[in-house]
Amino acid sequence: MIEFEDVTKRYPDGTVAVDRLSLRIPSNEITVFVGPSGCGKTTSLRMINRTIERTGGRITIDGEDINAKDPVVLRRGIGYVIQHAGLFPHRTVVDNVATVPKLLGWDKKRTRDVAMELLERVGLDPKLAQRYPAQLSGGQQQRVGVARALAADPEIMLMDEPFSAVDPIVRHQLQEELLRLQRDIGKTIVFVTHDIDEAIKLGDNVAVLRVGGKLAQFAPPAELLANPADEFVESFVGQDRGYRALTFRQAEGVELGPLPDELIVDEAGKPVGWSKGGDELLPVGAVFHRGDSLRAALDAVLTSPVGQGVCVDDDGKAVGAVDQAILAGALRS
Amino acid sequence: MIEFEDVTKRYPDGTVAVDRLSLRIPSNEITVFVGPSGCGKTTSLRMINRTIERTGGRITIDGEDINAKDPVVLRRGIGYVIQHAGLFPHRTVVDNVATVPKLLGWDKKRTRDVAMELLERVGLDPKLAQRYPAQLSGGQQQRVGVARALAADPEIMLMDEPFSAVDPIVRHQLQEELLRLQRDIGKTIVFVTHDIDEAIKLGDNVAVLRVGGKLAQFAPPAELLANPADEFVESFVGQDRGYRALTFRQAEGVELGPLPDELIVDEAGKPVGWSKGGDELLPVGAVFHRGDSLRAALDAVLTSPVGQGVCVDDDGKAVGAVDQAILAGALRS
Amino acid sequence: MFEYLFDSFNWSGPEGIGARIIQHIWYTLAALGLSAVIALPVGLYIGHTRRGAFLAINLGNAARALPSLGLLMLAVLLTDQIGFLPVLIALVALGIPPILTSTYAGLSGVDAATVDAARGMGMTGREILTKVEIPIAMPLIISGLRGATLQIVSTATIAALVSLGGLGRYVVDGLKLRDFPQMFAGALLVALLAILLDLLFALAGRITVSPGLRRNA
Amino acid sequence: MTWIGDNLGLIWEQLREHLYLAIVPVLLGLLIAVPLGYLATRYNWLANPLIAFGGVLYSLPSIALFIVLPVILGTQVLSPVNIVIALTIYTVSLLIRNVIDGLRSVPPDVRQAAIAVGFGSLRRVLTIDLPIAVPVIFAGLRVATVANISMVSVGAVIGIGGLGELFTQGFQKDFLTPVVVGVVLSLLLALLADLVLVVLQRVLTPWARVNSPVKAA
Amino acid sequence: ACGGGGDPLSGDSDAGSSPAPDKVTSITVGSADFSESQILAEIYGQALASKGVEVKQQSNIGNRETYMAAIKDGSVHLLPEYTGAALDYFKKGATETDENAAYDALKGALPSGLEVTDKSPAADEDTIVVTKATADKYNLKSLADLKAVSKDMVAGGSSEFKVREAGLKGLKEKYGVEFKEYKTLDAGGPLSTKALLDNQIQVSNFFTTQSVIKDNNLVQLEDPENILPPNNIVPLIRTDHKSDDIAATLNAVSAKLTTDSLTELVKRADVGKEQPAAIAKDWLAQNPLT
Ligand SMILES: Nc1ncnc2c1ncn2[C@@H]1O[C@H](COP(=O)(O)OP(=O)(O)OP(=O)(O)O)[C@@H](O)[C@H]1O
Ligand SMILES: Nc1ncnc2c1ncn2[C@@H]1O[C@H](COP(=O)(O)OP(=O)(O)OP(=O)(O)O)[C@@H](O)[C@H]1O
Ligand SMILES: [Mg+2]
Ligand SMILES: [Mg+2]
Repeated sequence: MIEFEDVTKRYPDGTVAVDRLSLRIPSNEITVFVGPSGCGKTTSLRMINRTIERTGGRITIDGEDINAKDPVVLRRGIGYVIQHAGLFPHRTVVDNVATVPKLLGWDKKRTRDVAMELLERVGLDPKLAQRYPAQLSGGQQQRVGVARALAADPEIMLMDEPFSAVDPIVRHQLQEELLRLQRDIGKTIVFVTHDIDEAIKLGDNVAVLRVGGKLAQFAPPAELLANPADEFVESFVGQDRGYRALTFRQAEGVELGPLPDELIVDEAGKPVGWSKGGDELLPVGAVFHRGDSLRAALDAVLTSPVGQGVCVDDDGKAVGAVDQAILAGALRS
Repeated sequence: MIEFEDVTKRYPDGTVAVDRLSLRIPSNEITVFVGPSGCGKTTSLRMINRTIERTGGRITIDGEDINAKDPVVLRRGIGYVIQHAGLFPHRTVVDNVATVPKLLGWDKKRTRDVAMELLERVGLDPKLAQRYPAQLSGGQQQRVGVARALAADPEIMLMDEPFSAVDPIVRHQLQEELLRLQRDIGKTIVFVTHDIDEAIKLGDNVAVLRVGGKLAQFAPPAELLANPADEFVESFVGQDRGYRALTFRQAEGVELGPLPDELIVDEAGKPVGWSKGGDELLPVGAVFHRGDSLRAALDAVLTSPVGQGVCVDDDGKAVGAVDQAILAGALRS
Repeated sequence: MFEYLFDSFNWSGPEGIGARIIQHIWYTLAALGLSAVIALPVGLYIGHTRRGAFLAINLGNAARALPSLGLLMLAVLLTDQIGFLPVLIALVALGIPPILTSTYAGLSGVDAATVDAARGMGMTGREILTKVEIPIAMPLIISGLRGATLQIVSTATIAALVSLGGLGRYVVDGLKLRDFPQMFAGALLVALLAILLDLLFALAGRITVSPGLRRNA
Repeated sequence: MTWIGDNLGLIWEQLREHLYLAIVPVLLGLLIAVPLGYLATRYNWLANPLIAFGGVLYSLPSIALFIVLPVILGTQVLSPVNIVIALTIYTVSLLIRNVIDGLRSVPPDVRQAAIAVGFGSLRRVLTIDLPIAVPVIFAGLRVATVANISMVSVGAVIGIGGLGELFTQGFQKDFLTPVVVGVVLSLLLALLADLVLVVLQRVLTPWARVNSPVKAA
Repeated sequence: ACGGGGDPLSGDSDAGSSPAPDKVTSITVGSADFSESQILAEIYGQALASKGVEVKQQSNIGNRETYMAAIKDGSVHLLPEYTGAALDYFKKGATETDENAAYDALKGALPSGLEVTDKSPAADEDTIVVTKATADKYNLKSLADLKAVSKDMVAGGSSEFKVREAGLKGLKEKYGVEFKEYKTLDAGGPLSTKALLDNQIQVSNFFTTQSVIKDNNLVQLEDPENILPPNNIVPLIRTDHKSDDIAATLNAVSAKLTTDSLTELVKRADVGKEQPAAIAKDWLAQNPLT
């Protein structure tokens, strides 16, 4: 656990970037710092690996004050990923990933093996290992950055807007990969973003900061959407928060109705369309799985031309349908 | 009307960026080109002002082949706005806006008046007129870019990802302003983006391109969300399309239920919270206006702790409520 | 001129072209080496710490304005010596500014994010300098050395004005005697030497600069 | 020190000659380098050969050039024209790189926008590209000016060298004062010229002074 | 007469021939890169100026080979010269040892377009010197004595001394003297003096009017074979600037100059660091031309 106790950062020019911040960052989860530009996210993050030194308060990791440690040693045990990855342009991909193991003096073979394994882990083709960063796309670079930060198997990973420089589609992929990776590795990740959607998607907990470096709310994302602490958080969380909050409610509990007769399925049971009388078929609309969120279920209802959302199993076989009324019941409960 | 007839662009290195594109871009409306990176959006756009020359087919404006015109004359009659605005860094804001009038040799006074008027029109403080682009925020620069493109009062405006470099909040503002502006000026706007949300929000019509420069679908956004032409469009349009499609349906027609007794309002009739019995109040949740879309109404229902979305009038006075059941009826109709 | 160059008589002996070229290279390398020994550490220091940059850069630029001829003569008069020392002083004064400024420029041009990443992963100041900043600044460091070499090679000719050898001997003697072939030959050899050394540096660049830093990698 | 008082007239004369010999080539060099640089950005294949050729020219020893030019051009041996042309050659060879870099420094966005609003190409170069390239061109101009001021002195070896003549004269008489005066004045001259260029650049690029982005008004 | 263009190497190239003018209103006086030449040029110039001629000084041009190119292409019109050295320049291998013979030979050797006016009794001869220590060590009195020891000696001096008849060539031909090495320094300037005194060179070439010789106790070696020519001061002038008035003024100057006074003037410049113009002005004040 990383704990901020009354932490303050006042820059030499007098700017107070972080003001008496107190926060407990649980281990093995993703905690996201989110807030408008200049609210002190980066400053807060970098005080953890002491690339910025706090000017007041205390930061402890598992109870130990980080100031008691040699900063270089501290940093080697903390992974750090930033926008544009900050890759070393003069080193190949594999050498970039191997940076920390080399600093730690691991033997060559082990270093190389770890680096190659990590490349695979973050979804990079091992063929890219000998390339230089300039020869990679933005998304690939970002993956290398993550691999590099993971190389010494640190307990903690700090990530400062790592995905904000790539295009939305790639960003989406990277987010999914981070979640998948985290399921495997279970690190303590502190993630900074100014994108509330990203925060909600990735965070087990989200810390919303306001300008001046004050904590506005610290809560799991569902809670944030349902109960914004104040107007600032509410406006920051933005429109559609009700709809988005459905992301955190499982469709599992929804009672499925029977498959309507109008739904035409193929021999494998997969839905192909809604019969309209005659040969004409209406599109099925979006479908959802049992394990999906209520959001997916609602979207299935909304896209269905007949107001019935089709639920399918893992093979794509239609297993039932919900309509607005059923959903309303589920939502209310 | 701008018409593409079988237009092809093959770059000297053999890349076919646009492949037999046929399209009618209606006058006085916003037409958005959307598609993944490299699908030929920019190329298609720039063939219109001949900053890229097509290699096959024909492009006509109001029936006249653009190749029949002197490109310099053609360009002066077409506004062009790009990412980062492409402002001239060595000229003041007002001089930037006055670029085309100056090229056309208008007299000084008229040029200046037009420029100042345009600055106001795009929502810029006239005080900024004497600043240089580097002294403006990204959003302000983008506004100057729009004003510059409008200066000679062109019939056609080409906009290539104009808002993609600014942060989400400013982008949202700029989009709103563009829509407001377009209500006044009613230009023929061709707008390129890779963000489907932006396309849906701004476009009267949306052309979805796939890589290789082929047209996948050309339709108004509501149609696109409701009936994606194929899997590519469907996946590109993304999740939540059902929910997003509600944007195009007015909440006007929804029959409001009476205000529930549990809703506590202040003396002006504004909702302050839901009574829970005792003194404790639950938050109102999001509210919606009569003129809002069904999306807003649904979100109001979803955020309400009691499942009742509150509708308010322009003064913020609560005028009625809807619940899931009422909405379901409205949606089905 | 070519007659002069191809006359084998002119090539041998202590006053032959061969010997003069070796002298010229010696002056150049000595001056370059000394300039580098002075300018590189200073450039690296201010580039790494960003301290004293203003002063060092402006002094460096001012030093560019020192007239080599005047400096040379001043050095002779002040050291009260003729020979290598005053020439070395003048040439070193010429070599320091380009090396200093481009070393600094190279280091300060390293992307702040890259240095931040290096620090964040636990590199010490020295490791950041040697493993990150210097390799990335290498193209500019080399180009500073190239610039210095070019100037030193060409200016080393004036060493002949104060009695030293080197290819300047041909130029200066040619001037005094109005022996144009000799002078042309001298000038040509200087230019060729400059080009040769430049190519060597280009080669050194190829070897020491990571392919990842080349523009069209 | 009395020497200075006794020779103010002479010093003033040399200073003026020095300034003239150094500045005229800068202006001529600029006039030549700009169109050449423009051609090189227009026909890209020209750029590298031009820069390389400039490098070769720059490596020619200045004394040699000063003496050889009258032979090639048929000018009188003591004509200042020789110095002016030689230094113009150096200036062009230095500036060409900066002009090319400067023109290339125009952001593609800006160039795109200029084409799209309907600038003709000459007009675009004159009113958009060149002004934007001013900072980079001026960087080269400053180096060239300072280098010229230092190099003019070498002309003293053939009797036309402005302040350089103070060097040779002092040197012949084993007399420090004129050499020191010459070095100091030529340094001051260089710094002054540099200052003038800095101020001129500021005047020419009012937009570059304002680097404080003001958040939404 | 402008031009040049031709190969400036050919010593006897034509300087362009236009007839002597009746009246010359302006003239450019040149000088070599040593004090004596500059003082003489100033004396000529100021004398002519006092006669109403507009005078421009182009001082410190360089050595003979350089300033000769300048007078040939018309960059300058008048120069102080030395009979023997000039003769050697225009006519390689001339061996006249008598001062009048040398003067006459020079007149004959001049290319058309260049002339000399009357020579002065003042002379500044080339001299070959060693330090007192060297002279004592090897018992040197004459150039002939050098032959036995020159193999171990380093000589030094101007570039031209190395290739001239009145230099290494003559030493080798007439005395059989060959040095271990020759260092190119300057023509009796500070480099040569320093090098000689530091014993970096043992033999050098100076000029008799230089005060450094006496001040440092340098020993002038005798020249029995007369390889060092007589060197009377003589104005060298372009024909196109030699009006009668000008020639008369120059002749008057030449007549008044003496070796001793010249030595004194040179000392004022080299040791006293006075400017040539000031020295010339004093001399003209003390020696008014009629
Ligand atoms: N070195 C510094 N000196 C002075 N003030 C600074 C310094 N670094 C940051 N600040 C200020 O501290 C505040 C917080 O900065 P910080 O970089 O932590 O913000 P952020 O939340 O990361 O913003 P962004 O989203 O723009 O990255 C800002 O007002 C910033 O201007
Ligand atoms: N000058 C060129 N020469 C060769 N190929 C080019 C050139 N310009 C663009 N292309 C290629 O043509 C295709 C279409 O490019 P275009 O710039 O029109 O795409 P786009 O849809 O605007 O992409 P983005 O969203 O990345 O801006 C791409 O494959 C691109 O690489
Ligand atoms: Mg930040
Ligand atoms: Mg594009």
